[in-house]
Amino acid sequence: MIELRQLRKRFDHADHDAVGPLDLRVPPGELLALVGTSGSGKSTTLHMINRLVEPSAGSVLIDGIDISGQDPVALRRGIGFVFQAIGLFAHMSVADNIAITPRLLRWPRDEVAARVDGLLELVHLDPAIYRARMPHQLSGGQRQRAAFARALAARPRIMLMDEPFGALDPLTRDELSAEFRTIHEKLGLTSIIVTHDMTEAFLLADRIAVMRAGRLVQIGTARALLADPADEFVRQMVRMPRLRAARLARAMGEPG
Amino acid sequence: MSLDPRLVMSSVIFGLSIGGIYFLLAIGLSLCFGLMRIISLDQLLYYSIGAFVTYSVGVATGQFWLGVAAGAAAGGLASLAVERLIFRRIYARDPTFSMITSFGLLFGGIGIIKFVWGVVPRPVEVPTLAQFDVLGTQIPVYRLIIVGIAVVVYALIWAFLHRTIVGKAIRAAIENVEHVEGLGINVGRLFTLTFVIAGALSGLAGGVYAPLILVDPMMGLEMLAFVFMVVIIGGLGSIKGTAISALIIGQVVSLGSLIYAPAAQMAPFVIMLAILLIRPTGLFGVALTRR
Amino acid sequence: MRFGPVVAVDRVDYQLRRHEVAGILGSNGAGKTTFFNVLTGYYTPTEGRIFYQGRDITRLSPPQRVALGIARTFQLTSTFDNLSVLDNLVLAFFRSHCRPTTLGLLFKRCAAYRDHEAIIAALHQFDLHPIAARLACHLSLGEKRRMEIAMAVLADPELLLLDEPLAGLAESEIRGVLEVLRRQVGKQTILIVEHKISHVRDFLERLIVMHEGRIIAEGGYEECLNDPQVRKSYWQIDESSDNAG
Amino acid sequence: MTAAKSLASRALSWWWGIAATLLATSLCAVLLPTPFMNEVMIFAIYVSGCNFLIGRLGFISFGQPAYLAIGAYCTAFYLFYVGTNPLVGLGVGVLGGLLGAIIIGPFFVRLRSDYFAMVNLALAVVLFYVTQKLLVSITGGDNGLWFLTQMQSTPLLDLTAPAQFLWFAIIVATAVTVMFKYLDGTIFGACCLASRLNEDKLQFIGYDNFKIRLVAFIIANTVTALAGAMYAIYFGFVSPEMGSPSRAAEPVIVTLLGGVGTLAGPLIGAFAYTGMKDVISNLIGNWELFIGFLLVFIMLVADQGIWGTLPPAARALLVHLRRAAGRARN
Repeated sequence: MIELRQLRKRFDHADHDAVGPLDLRVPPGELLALVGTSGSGKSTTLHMINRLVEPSAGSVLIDGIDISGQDPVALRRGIGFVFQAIGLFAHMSVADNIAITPRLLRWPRDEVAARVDGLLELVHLDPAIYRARMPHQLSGGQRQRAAFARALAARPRIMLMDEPFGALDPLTRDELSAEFRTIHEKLGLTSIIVTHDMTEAFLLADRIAVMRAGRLVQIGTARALLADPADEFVRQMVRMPRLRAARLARAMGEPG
Repeated sequence: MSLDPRLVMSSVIFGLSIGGIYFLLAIGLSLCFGLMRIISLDQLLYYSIGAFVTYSVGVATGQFWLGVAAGAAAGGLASLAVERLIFRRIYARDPTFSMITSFGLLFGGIGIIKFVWGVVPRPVEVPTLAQFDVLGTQIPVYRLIIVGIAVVVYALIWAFLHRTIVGKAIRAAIENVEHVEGLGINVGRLFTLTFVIAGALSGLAGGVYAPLILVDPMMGLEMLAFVFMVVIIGGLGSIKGTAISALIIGQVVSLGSLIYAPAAQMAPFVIMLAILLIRPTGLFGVALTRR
Repeated sequence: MRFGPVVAVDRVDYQLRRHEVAGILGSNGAGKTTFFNVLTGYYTPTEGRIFYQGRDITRLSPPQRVALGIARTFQLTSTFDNLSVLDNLVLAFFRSHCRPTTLGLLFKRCAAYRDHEAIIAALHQFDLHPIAARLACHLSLGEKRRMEIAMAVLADPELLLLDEPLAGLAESEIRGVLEVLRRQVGKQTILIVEHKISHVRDFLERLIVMHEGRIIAEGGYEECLNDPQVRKSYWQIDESSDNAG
Repeated sequence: MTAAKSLASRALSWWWGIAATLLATSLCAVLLPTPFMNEVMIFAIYVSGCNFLIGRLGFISFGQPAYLAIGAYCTAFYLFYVGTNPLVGLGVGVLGGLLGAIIIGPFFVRLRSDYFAMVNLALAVVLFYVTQKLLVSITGGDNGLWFLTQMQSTPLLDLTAPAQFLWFAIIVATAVTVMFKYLDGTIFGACCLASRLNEDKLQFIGYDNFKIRLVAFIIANTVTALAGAMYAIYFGFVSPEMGSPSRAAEPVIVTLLGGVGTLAGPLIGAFAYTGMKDVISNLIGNWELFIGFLLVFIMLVADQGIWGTLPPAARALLVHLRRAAGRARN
């Protein structure tokens, strides 16, 4: 479970808070989408959960324990993080990329190898083919799959993802997000995904938290947001999925 | 002017050895920049410390190589202290920021050295005066030992970065430190390790070079421009580039002083300008993105 | 204009008509941004030539191309963060209208241009007047995009290149930017790279679809999107198995 | 308030600032020892070039002693070998600095800022060797060139008399400050700031980044050479020590001490630094120790400089006073 309490962040030389005060609870097993326009503080919020950014005030609790007292390195090991720019290390093979944390933690070699293969299978990359590939030999979608595998390497219970599908074309994007949903359920993860695409959030997440100017505007299921948007901003945000859904419904209604 | 081939031969060896020293010093500077984005001028302080410790231990025990080992260790220790106390606080800032800080450290360090050892230059005895004969030229064995040490260090550094997982992690962090951090890898430890390695190599360079020069507090400053030129010509962050350019500058300095002694100081600078004109980031320097 | 083959952009031959608005569509790595970068002089093409108004501009530097009337915006917004919105515009305006030498810049004061009517007009046209005095680093992404477009337009270009002007914007911000873009239609030749191509379909006269560095289709909007090759490579829809309609 | 009026009042407000500083400086000139004030004023000119490079262009140079030496030696060559008029010597020094910057600039300004810093330091070291070892027949090597007694006195302000030299230095320093203030307001000034922040964009709105940096570099280092020429005239003596790389950090330290990019920074920094140096060197001889750790301290604790770390209240007061002055005039 992830819990944010009165979390705030103000960057140096800024005249207002980038985030907060923010209160948020993500129960175990939930996949939460953090949606907002650029600059709404959603990435910063995500980075505060694994202490890549230190909050100015307030606290983050994971399974009821305040993370500010924890060793950031140990904390991050328990949290998978997928970056916006995919960020596989270019000079390392896919296997090395995935294995880097387990090997630095001195897991036995055969265990690491088995882990790599298992993860590659999980993300639908054939280990025999992809283990030795270098990142530049992969397509965008395959790279993102490898990045998922890498984030999962140290057996995290929590996954944080910052616009993971942002750089992909629409088709790959849909395919991957559906697969991530499956992985999320299979491994019983608690996940937060940051996106600016409301449609993606609707398709993927259990609940959606809408952020604006560092604050939480509304949080709820897709249905709740559609039925009862808290304000004009949320109404605007859900307009696109609504239009798309309507268009799709019309298309489905017609004989194929 | 006709050049005596024997003079040329010994000059080439001289160039190789001085290139070796440049390499030992520049490699630390280059690695620190690649990984932490700091310009660590204080490496030249560890170089001086290495030389002075070599002198002191050598005088106390009569064991030169023990002195060199102690010098390298002292360089490593000093850099460890500096990293923990000072650099840790400024990694997030602009590279030029670290340059100013490290310049301050270099200067403060020189002050400390003056305080401890005084300003009188100290001689260190060459451990072996043996010479050996190559095509009629007498080559001091000690010069060859220096070249050997540089080659071994290059091989070790290469193997460390390409064959061990910690080295691979360092290279990964050179690529993108935030991603490595996000994976739950202790980046701070990688930084410390790299910095200490750099400091120890600088100390080693000072110790090894000490018998060939007079050890005095300003020796680091005298070396500074050459190390800079090596790093710049090779390209910051590139090990291969640093090695190659150390080789070039070594030869330029030694062969240059054979032809016209005063110009030997100028020649590397002119070469650096020429190379920068063609490649503003040096021979192997990558266009590093800011972060 | 003609473009020759480059590494990422392979054998592109294309001519744009005057005052036409064209969109470029393509999946990631299709070479759209590279294409832009070659056009504006960020990269020089490995082979081939670029002609602009009958003149070979292949070897010209970016500033020289700007002087000829080619302006661009960036995918990731690119502003002078420590200058005010107004001064950002002044810089863009001054270069193209006063054509000074570098030394000439020493003798012109910013303040003399801050209330120039063209700049005031641009502030209003792009809805930037309420934030004219604000430093660019304090703008939201949507405001920055509008300012960037304003800067490009103030350079009074013949050819305006917009690199993903809508990327990263929320629906509400998109409308503001679109509004601004619409006002430019017909005034100059505009080339837009955009993922969300449907947003700009209203004012597109032509669509160019790129795939792996080549143009695989061009023509009207519908015509292009229904092109079998486009459907296959971009939407990855294979006609033979596509029966959903 | 009309635009013209607001412009005038803005212009007035910084004119007032300069006038006030001038007054304060003059007061100091009367109260404090002349040699000290002379050094402070020349130092302030020296630092203002560096301040412009760092504050406007974002380029830190550890090679300022090189440009200082160019100016100093050009003046010295004139006064030692050719003529006797210090004013002409000053002109020769500035011209030499200008030429030097024009020759060196194109190589350097293409570089990334970190390379720039290093290359400049290398230049300083090389030039030090040149003056000390290579051109001994002309520069006199470590002995330097003495020409104090060869200089003829000049009308109005006699530059050979330290007390009158001080007034000359104050005038020059004021002129330099006014020039930099003027540059800030020009399109060129905005371009410099812009190129520091976003060089690509500057290219794509049509400015030639290289030329802008080159001009800025030339301006900054001609000013540095001017300071060198003034040192030469004031001391009547030059030696390689003046361009010693061991003093490479001084202008950077003082810029930071005074507050980067602020107009009054160089003067305040020069005051503070020269004062501290005088006091410290009387207490302990080991000035490297002091300089070094001062620098580290500034970097870790007060990188905004004296001006930047002044309590915000004091600055707010200043702004308030200026506004009141502005209102009073309208």
